[in-house]
Amino acid sequence: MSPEMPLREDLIFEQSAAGRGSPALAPASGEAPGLPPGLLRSVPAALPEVSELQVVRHYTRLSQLNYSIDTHFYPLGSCTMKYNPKVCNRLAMLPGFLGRHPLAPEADGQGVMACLYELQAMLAAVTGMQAFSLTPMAGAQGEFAGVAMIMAYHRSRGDHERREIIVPDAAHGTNPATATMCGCSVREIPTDADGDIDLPALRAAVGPQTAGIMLTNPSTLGVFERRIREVADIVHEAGGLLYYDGANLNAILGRALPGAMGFDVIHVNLHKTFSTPHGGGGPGSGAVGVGRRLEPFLPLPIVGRENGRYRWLGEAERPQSIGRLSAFMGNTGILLRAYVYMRLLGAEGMRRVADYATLNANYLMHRLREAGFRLAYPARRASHEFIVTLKDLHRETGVTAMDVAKALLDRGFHAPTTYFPLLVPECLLIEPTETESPETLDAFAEALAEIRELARSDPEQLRRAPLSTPVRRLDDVRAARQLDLAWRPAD
Amino acid sequence: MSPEMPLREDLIFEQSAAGRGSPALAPASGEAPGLPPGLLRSVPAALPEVSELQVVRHYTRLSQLNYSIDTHFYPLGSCTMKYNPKVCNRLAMLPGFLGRHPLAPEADGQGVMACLYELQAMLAAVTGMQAFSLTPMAGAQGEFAGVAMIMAYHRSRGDHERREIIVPDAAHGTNPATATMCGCSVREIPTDADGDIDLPALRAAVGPQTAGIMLTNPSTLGVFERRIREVADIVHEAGGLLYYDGANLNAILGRALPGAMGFDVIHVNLHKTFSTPHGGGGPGSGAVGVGRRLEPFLPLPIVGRENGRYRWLGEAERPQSIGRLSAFMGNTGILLRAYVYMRLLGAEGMRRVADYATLNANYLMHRLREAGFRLAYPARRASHEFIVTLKDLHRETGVTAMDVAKALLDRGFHAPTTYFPLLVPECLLIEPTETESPETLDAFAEALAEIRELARSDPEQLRRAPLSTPVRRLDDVRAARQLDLAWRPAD
Amino acid sequence: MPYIPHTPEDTARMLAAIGLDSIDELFDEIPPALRAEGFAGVPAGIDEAAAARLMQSRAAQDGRSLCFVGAGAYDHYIPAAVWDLAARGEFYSAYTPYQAEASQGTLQLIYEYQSMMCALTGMEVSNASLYDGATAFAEACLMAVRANRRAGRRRILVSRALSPVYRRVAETIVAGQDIELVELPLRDGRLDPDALPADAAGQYAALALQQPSYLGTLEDVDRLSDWAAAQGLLLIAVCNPLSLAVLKPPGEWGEAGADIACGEGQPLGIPLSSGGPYFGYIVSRERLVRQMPGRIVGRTVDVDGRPGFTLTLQAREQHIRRSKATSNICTNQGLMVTAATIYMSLLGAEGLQRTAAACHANTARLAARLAALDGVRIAFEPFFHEVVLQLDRPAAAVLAGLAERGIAAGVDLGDSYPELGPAILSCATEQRSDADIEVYAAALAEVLDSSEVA
Amino acid sequence: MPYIPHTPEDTARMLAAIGLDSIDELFDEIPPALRAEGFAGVPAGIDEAAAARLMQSRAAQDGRSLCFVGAGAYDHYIPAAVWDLAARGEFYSAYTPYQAEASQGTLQLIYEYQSMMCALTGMEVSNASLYDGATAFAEACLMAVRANRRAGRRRILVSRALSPVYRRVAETIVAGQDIELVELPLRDGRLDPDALPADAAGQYAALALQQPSYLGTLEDVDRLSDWAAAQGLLLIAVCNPLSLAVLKPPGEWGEAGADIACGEGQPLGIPLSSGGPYFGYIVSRERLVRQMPGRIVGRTVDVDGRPGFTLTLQAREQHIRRSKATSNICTNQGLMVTAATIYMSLLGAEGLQRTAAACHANTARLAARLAALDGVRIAFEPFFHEVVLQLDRPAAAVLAGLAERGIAAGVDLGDSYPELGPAILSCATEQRSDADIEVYAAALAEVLDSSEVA
Ligand SMILES: Cc1ncc(COP(=O)(O)O)c(C=O)c1O
Ligand SMILES: Cc1ncc(COP(=O)(O)O)c(C=O)c1O
Repeated sequence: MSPEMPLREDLIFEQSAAGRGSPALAPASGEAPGLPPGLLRSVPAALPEVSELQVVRHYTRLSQLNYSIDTHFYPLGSCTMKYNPKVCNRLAMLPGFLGRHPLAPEADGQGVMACLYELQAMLAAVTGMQAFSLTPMAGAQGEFAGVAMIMAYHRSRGDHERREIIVPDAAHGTNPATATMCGCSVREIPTDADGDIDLPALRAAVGPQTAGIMLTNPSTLGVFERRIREVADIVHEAGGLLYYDGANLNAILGRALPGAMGFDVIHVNLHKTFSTPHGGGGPGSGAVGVGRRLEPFLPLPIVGRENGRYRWLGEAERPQSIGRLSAFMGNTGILLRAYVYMRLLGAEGMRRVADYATLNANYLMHRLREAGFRLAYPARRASHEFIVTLKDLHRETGVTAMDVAKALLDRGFHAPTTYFPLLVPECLLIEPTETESPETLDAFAEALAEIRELARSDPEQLRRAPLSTPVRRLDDVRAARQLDLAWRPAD
Repeated sequence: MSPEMPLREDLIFEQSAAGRGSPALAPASGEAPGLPPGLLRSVPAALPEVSELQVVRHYTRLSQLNYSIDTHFYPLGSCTMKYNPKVCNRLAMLPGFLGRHPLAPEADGQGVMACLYELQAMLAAVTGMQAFSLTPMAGAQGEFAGVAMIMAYHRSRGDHERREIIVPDAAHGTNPATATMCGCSVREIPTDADGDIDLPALRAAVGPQTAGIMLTNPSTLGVFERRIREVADIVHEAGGLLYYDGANLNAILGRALPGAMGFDVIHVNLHKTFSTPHGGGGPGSGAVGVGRRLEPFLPLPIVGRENGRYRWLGEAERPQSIGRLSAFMGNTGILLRAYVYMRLLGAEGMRRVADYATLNANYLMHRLREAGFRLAYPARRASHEFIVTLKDLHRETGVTAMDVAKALLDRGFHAPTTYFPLLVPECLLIEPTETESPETLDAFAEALAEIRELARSDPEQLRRAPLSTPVRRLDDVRAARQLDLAWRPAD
Repeated sequence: MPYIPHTPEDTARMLAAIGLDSIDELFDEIPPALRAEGFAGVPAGIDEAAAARLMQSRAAQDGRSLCFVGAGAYDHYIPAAVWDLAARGEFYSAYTPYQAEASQGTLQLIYEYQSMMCALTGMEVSNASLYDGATAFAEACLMAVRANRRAGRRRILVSRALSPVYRRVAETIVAGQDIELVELPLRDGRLDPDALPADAAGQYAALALQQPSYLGTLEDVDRLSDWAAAQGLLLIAVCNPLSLAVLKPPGEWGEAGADIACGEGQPLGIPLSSGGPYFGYIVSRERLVRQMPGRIVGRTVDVDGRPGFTLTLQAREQHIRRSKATSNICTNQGLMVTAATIYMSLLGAEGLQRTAAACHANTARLAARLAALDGVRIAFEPFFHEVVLQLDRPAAAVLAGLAERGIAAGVDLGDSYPELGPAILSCATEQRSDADIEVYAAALAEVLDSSEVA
Repeated sequence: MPYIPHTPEDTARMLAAIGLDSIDELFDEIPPALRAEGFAGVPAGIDEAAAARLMQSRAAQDGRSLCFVGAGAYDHYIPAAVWDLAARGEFYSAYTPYQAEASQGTLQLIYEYQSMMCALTGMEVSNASLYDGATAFAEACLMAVRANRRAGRRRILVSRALSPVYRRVAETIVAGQDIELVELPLRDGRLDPDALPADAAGQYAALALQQPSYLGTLEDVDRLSDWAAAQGLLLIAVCNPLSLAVLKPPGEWGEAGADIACGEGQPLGIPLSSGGPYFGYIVSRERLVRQMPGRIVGRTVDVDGRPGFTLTLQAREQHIRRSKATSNICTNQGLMVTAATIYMSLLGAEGLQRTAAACHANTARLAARLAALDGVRIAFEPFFHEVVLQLDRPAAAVLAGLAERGIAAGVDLGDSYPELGPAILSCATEQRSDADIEVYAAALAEVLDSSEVA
C-alpha cells in the first residue's frame, strides 16, 4: 500500500460507540433475578461496542497483516510450517464432534473415541513405541508428561535420588524449563564440532543422580545424532531413561523409529509432523508415547476398547498414572485433524514426508552453499532443516541475522528461525518442509543471495529493513520498559 | 507493500509443472472402458498442474487484492453494498440443503420448500404484491420475467399490437436491454430538472402500442418519483402495465409499498435489499411479484402448499405461465440466505433498513454539500443514494469523476458508481447503505473534501491515481484492441 | 438494531446536521397516501441462535436420500479447499469488478477461469458466466441468430436428445424474438442422421447438440459437425464440462469444430444445493466474440506497463449498449465461477479425467447390476454417466417405492420421452460406492417384487 | 503425492544438484541398524472423499443428546462470524508471532484480547493464553509460590468447591516442585468461613477460590478476599469469564481485590468439541507481571514512530530463560484466543451480560421444574448457572436412564462429593428452551417412576 495509507488498523476499542453492538447475537432479556446484589458487577466491562460489520472488517483486515503458510513461504526452523490440508479442519469440525460436551455419555461419543483410539495406535506404529496418551496439549506439556513419568518410574522403584535431567546445549528451551517444572535440576552437556553429542562429556555426566536425558534426533542443529545407540546405552547403564523430543519427527518419519533407537518416552508435536495448524501460536498437541516400562504411568485419560465399545480409562484402571493434565482430555479437535491427516497420507504417504522434507532441506542447503553462505555443519547431511551462520558476513559487513531476516520479509518470505540454537552465532535455522515446491526454494535462495550481495554493497539498506511490512522494526526495549499491555478507557 | 514487491501474483498456469497435482482429491483410477475411442479426447486439457498448497496460496493472495464489503466501505450507487451477515451464509449451507439434488423426491425437500414458501409470502408482504415467483436468477432475469408476463397478458387478451416499452432516460441499462430481449421496442422519455418523470412527455408517449413502462422508484437519480400515482394512471389508462425495477427497494422498505403505487409487476434484487452477497459479480436473485392480473403468468416453478405438505407447482397447475427460466428453480441457496436475513430482521428490523439507509445518504449528502460539492438534485431529499456532479470541478481543473474515483481507492475506499446515470455529467452516484457507521461516512466525506482540494492545488496528482493499488490505471483500449482473453500454453 | 450501527446519539447528531427532527421527515417527499407503516404478514425478528435452530430443523428434513439422480446436476465430491477459499470475504462480498484496480483478485481469477474453459472445450473465448446451463443454451441460440443476422435466419435445429428443460427454457427466452427451435428426432437415443433436413442450408441458423446427451448417450459429433458445416449452419454444442476431461472437446469435433459451446458448470465444484446457484458457461470461436453475451475479462497493462486485468468489450453489454446489447445480463454467477476455478486448479486435467472416468465406470456397474433384475433393461449403449432404464411397469410408482426406501433413483422420462415407455434416467457418480449400488439394486428388486406397483 | 508437489523431474533435478542418486542416500547418516521401512499398523492412504465419508459416519454417532451438562464447559451459541473470521488462513496457518513485522494481525489481536480480559476481570495484565482452565489454575498456583519465593511458602489453601478436576490437574503439575494444595471444607456448598485456619499468615502462599464455584454456588468473595489480605496471602480467583459480565470482577473483590485470576475461556465462543481445544486465561496485578507464565504482547512504536505490537517480557520465557523460566509453555491456544476476541467484540458487555443472565434464568427454571418432582431437591441456593440436585436414589442409574432417553443430564457428584449423597450437577445455558427443560423433566419423572432405578 502507499505511504499515505499505512496498513494500519485502529484498535477495536477505538471504533467503539456507547450503545452500538449486535443485539441479534444475544438473548433478548438480561434479567438475572435471584442473585445477591452484593455479588454483582456494578459497571459494565469496558468491552468494545461495535457492529457486526465493524467486527468483520476489523478482523479481516487484521488477518491480512499476517504472513502465514496460506500466503507465504514460512521456513521457520524447528517449527515444521507445512501446509495444513483444509479438509482436516473441515472434518474435525463436523457438527457431531463440535457440538458434543466432553462429559456427555460415552455412548454419545463413540465416533470421536474410535478416531482417538486409532490415532493412539497409529502414533505408536510411526514412533515404534508401545502405547500412547493423547492428552498433552502441546509439545511442552508432552515433555512435562514424559519427565513426570520418568520421575514416577524411578519413584516406583524407590529410586528417589534421581533428580537430574541431562540436556544437550543445543536443546530447545522447553526441555530445561520442563525439567525444572518437574522438580529436577538440569545439567547441560556440550555438542562436538560435527553437531553430535560429546560422548565423553555424557559419560562424565551420568551417575546415580541421573533421572534421564532429553534429546531430539535429528537434533535442533539439523543433523542426525549418529551415535544414538551409544548414548542410549550410556544413559541406560547409568540407570537413567531417554526422552525423545518429537518436534523433529518430520525428518525421519518412516525412515527410523525412535523406539528402535532406545528411547523410553517420546512426545510428538501433532502441530508439526502431523500438520495440524499452528493457529498463530496454538493450539497444538503433544501426545506422549512410551515403552512398556512406562506404560502404567501414562497421563489420563486414555481411550480403551472393550467388546467393540470405546471407553475412557481413568484412575481406576491406571492407578499408577502421573494423573491428569487437562480438565477434559486435551485438544480433541486437534487430535481429529491429525487423525484425518494420517488417514489421508497412509503408511506410504507418511514415509514420503521425511523423504521430501529432507530432499527440500538438502537441496536448499546446497543452493545456499553455492551462493556463498556458510553452513554451520558443512560436513553433514541436512535433516529436514539446516543452519546457516552469518558470523563471517556479520564480521565483514556488520549485517546481522536479524537484518537478513527482516530483508526476507520485504521479499515476500517469512524469515527462518534466528538466534536458535543459541550455540551457533548469527544463525538462521531453515526448515522448508516437504510441501513446498522447488520453484519456491529457488526463489528463496535467490532472495537470500541477493540480500547477501546487498550486505556487501549497501549494508545500511539492510539495517533499515523491513520497509514493506505494516510496521517497521519495533522498539522492543520500550515495549519491555514502558509496559503497555492493555488498552484502558480514558478516564 | 513496497515498490520492490508489487502485489502481483503469477497466473496459476505459470505455476504449473507437468505431473504435479493433488491426487488425494480424485478417485484412484482413470479407466473408462466401453467408451468409443473415436469420441475420446486425445490430449489432456491444458489445466494447471499444481499442489493444493499452491492453489490455497494463490487464491488466498488473489482474494487479498480485492476491495470488498468485508474490508472496505463500498458506496457503489444502485448496488446496495451492505453488510452480508455471516450467519445467512452459514445456515444456507447446512448439509441437508447443500447436498440435496433438486430432483430428489419432494418428501426429501420439505425443509427448503418451507423456507421458500414463506419467502414468497414475505416478499409479497414487503412489496404489497399478490404473489411471487422466486425463480429469476438476477435482477435482469426478473425484468425479463416481468416484461414477458406483461406481453403474455396482452396476448391473452388478444392485444397483439402492444410491443413498446417506455423507459425513463435515467433507467438502468438492463431495462431497455430486457425490453429488446422480449421482442419489444423501447421508447425513452425524459426526466425533468428535479429528477421526476416529464409527465407531458409521458402522456405524449403512451398509446395503443404501449405494452408498459419500466420504472424504479426511487429512481436511479436517487430521488423519489413523487407523481407516481399519476404516472400509473396515465399508463393504465392507455392500456399499459407498470413494471417496478426493485433494485432500489432498500430506500423505501417499510415506508411505501410498490403495490400501492400502482405497479403490476416487480422484481426484487435479493442481492441488494435482502443482503445476499454479491460474490464478485453474482449470483443474485431477481424474484418477481405480481398483482392479481398477472398471477397466472408467473414463471415456474412456484412452491405451493397442500395439507401441510409443500410441493412444486408447474405447467399443469399454471398453464398460462410464461414458462421456465432455469433448469431447476433458480438460485435456491441465495433464496435461503435472503430468507434467513428477513427472519433475523423481522418486520421491525426491515422497516429500519430504509430509515437508516436514507439517513446515511442524506447525512453524507449534507456533508458533501458543506464541503463544496455540487449535488445533481440539490432541491431534493436523497433517497438511499444521491448524485454528486463534478461538472464544475471538471471545467475548472480538468479532473474527472474517474480521477476522483481512483483517488478514493488510494484512500482506502471503494469508489461510488461513476458515469451512471448517463444523463448527469461527471457524476458520482453514492449509496452508503444502512450498515455503515457515521464515523465511516465522516471519514469518506473528509477524503472526498481532501481530494477536491487537491484537484485545485495539484490536479496532476489525481490524474496519476491510484498509486497504492496492486495495479495502476489499466489500458482499456489495448484490452479491447489486442484481445488477450485466455492464457494459452506456449507451443 | 440488527446490522445497523447507529446509536441513538448518532441518529440525533445526524438528524441535527441535516436539520431535521425525525427520521420520518426524511420520507416527506413520499405522498402521504403512499406511506406505509410496517408490514402485515412478516413475523417479528429473531435472534441468530433462534434462526440457527429454525434452519437446522428445516435442513434436517432434507437431502437424506441416496442420490442416483443426474439429469443436469451431479453429486460430485468437492474438496474442502474449494469453498474455504471461495467463501473468503474478499471474494464473497465484492461487487462486479467495475473498478479494476480494486478488483484484481476477482479479475485475474475470471481470466484464469476463461482460460480453463477454453482449454477444456478447445475454444478460444469464454465469458465470465451466465446464470445456468439452460440459460446458457438460450443465449447460445440468440448468439447464433445474431451471427446470422444478415442472413435473417431465426430457426435452430435442436436434437430431441438435448435436455427437455433446456429446450423449454430456451423457448421461454427466445420466444419474444420470434426465434423457433425445431426438434430433430432420435433413433436409439441419438440424433437420427437420416432425419437431418436435406434443405437446411439457408433455412436454419444453427444445429444444437448435447454431448453426452440428456439420455446419457453419445452423439456422432464428428459427422454431425461436418454436416452442419457443409450446410452453413453454426454448431452449438451443449456439454457437461467434466465429461470433456474424457470426451473429445467441441472445438475438435469434425473438421471445423463447434462454433459455440455451452452448458452447466455445476459439476465443477458447485454443491447440488437443492437446485442452485450453479452457473452457465459459454465459449465460442474468437470470430464470434462480439456476439458473446455477458462480461469478459481481458489482460492488458497498466500505466507502468505491468500486466493487469480488466473488463473488456463492454460495448456488447447492457450498461453501455442498452437496448442494443447482446443480452440483458448484468449480475452473473461470479462466486460459482470462483469455486469452479479453484476446483479445476485443484483437480487438474488428470483429477477431472479420473473423476469423469469413475462416474462412467460406476454407472456402467449400476446399469449392469440393475439390468440383471427381471423387468429392467438398459435402453441405449454406450452411455457416459447416465443410463436409461426401461421398466416393465409404471415408472412413477417404482420411483415412489424407491423414494420410500430412501433412494432418489432418477428421473421419470415419461413426460418428456413417452416413446420410451416406462423409463427412468439414473446416474452413479464417483461418490456412489459398490455398497450404494447394491442398496439401490436390492431396493429395486424389492419394489418390483412387491404388490406396490402393478 | 498427497500434499507433496514434487514431480519425478523435480526430484531428479534436485538430487542431481545435490549430487545424489536416490532419496535413500539422504538418510545415509542414519546407522543401518536403525533404518526402518514403512510402518506396520498404519493403513493405506485414502482419498479426501473417502476420508469425508469416514468422518461423517463417525460424527453421525456423536453429540446427539440434549445437553444439560456444564461442569467447566458450556453449550453456548456461537455467532457465525466468529469462526468464519478465526478460520481465515492468515490466522489459522500462522506461527507464534516471533517476527513482529510479519505478524501484526495476530499481535494486535492478542493485545485486544489482553485488554478485554483485563476489562472483564478488573485486573491489569493478561497473558496470551494457557492450555485450559485447569492448567491455568496450576500455573496460578506456581505463580503465587514464585511471588512468595523469599518467604518460602509452598502451600496453598484451596476451597473444596473449586473444581475437583482442576485440583487434580494442579496437583499433577505442582507435585514435582513439592508444592501442596490444602483443601478447605465447605458448608452449604460454599467455603466454610469458620474453617479458615487462624494461623494462615506465614504458612501459606495463597488462598484459591472459584466463583461461581464448581457446585454453582456463590462464595462470599469480599469477605474471603479481605481475610486473605489480612493474612498476607495472595488471592487466586478462578472465574468463568462469561459470569463476569454479571458478577463482581475479581479485581474488585473486597478492599484489595484478587491478585491472580484465571479460568477456562471456553464459554467465550469456543465450541464444546468433545473436550477441546479450549484455552486457559490468566490475569494478574501489574506488580506480578514478571511472574506471569506464557507469552505477553505489548504495544510500542516502530522506527518511524508508528504504533505497533510485539511479544514482550520474553525474559520470563523458556526460549530465553530456559531452566529458570516462569513456565515451560511455548505453543499456547492462540486460535482459540482469536475466536474469543472476536466473540467478545461481537457480543460486547451487554451481549455477554444478557447471555449470562439467560443462563442463570434458565437454570433457575430448570431447577424449580425438577425440584417439583418427588425425590429431587435443590441442594444449595443461590446458584449461578449450575445447580446441585440431590436425589433419593443412586445418581449413576438415574443418569444412565436419562442418557438412554437422549439426555445428557449432568455430572454425577458421587466420586468427588460423597458427602452430598446421590447428587448431580446440571446446567441449562441460554441455548436450552422451555421445551427442552420440559423434555428433561418428563424424562426424569419417567426414570424415577420406572423400575430401572432402585
Ligand atoms: C525442538 C522443540 N522441542 C519442543 C518444542 C515445544 O513444543 P510446543 O511449542 O508444542 O510446546 C518445540 C517447539 O517449537 C521445539 O521446536
Ligand atoms: C436499477 C437497477 N436495475 C436493474 C439491475 C440489474 O440487476 P441484476 O444485476 O441483478 O441483473 C441493477 C443492477 O445493478 C440496477 O441497479
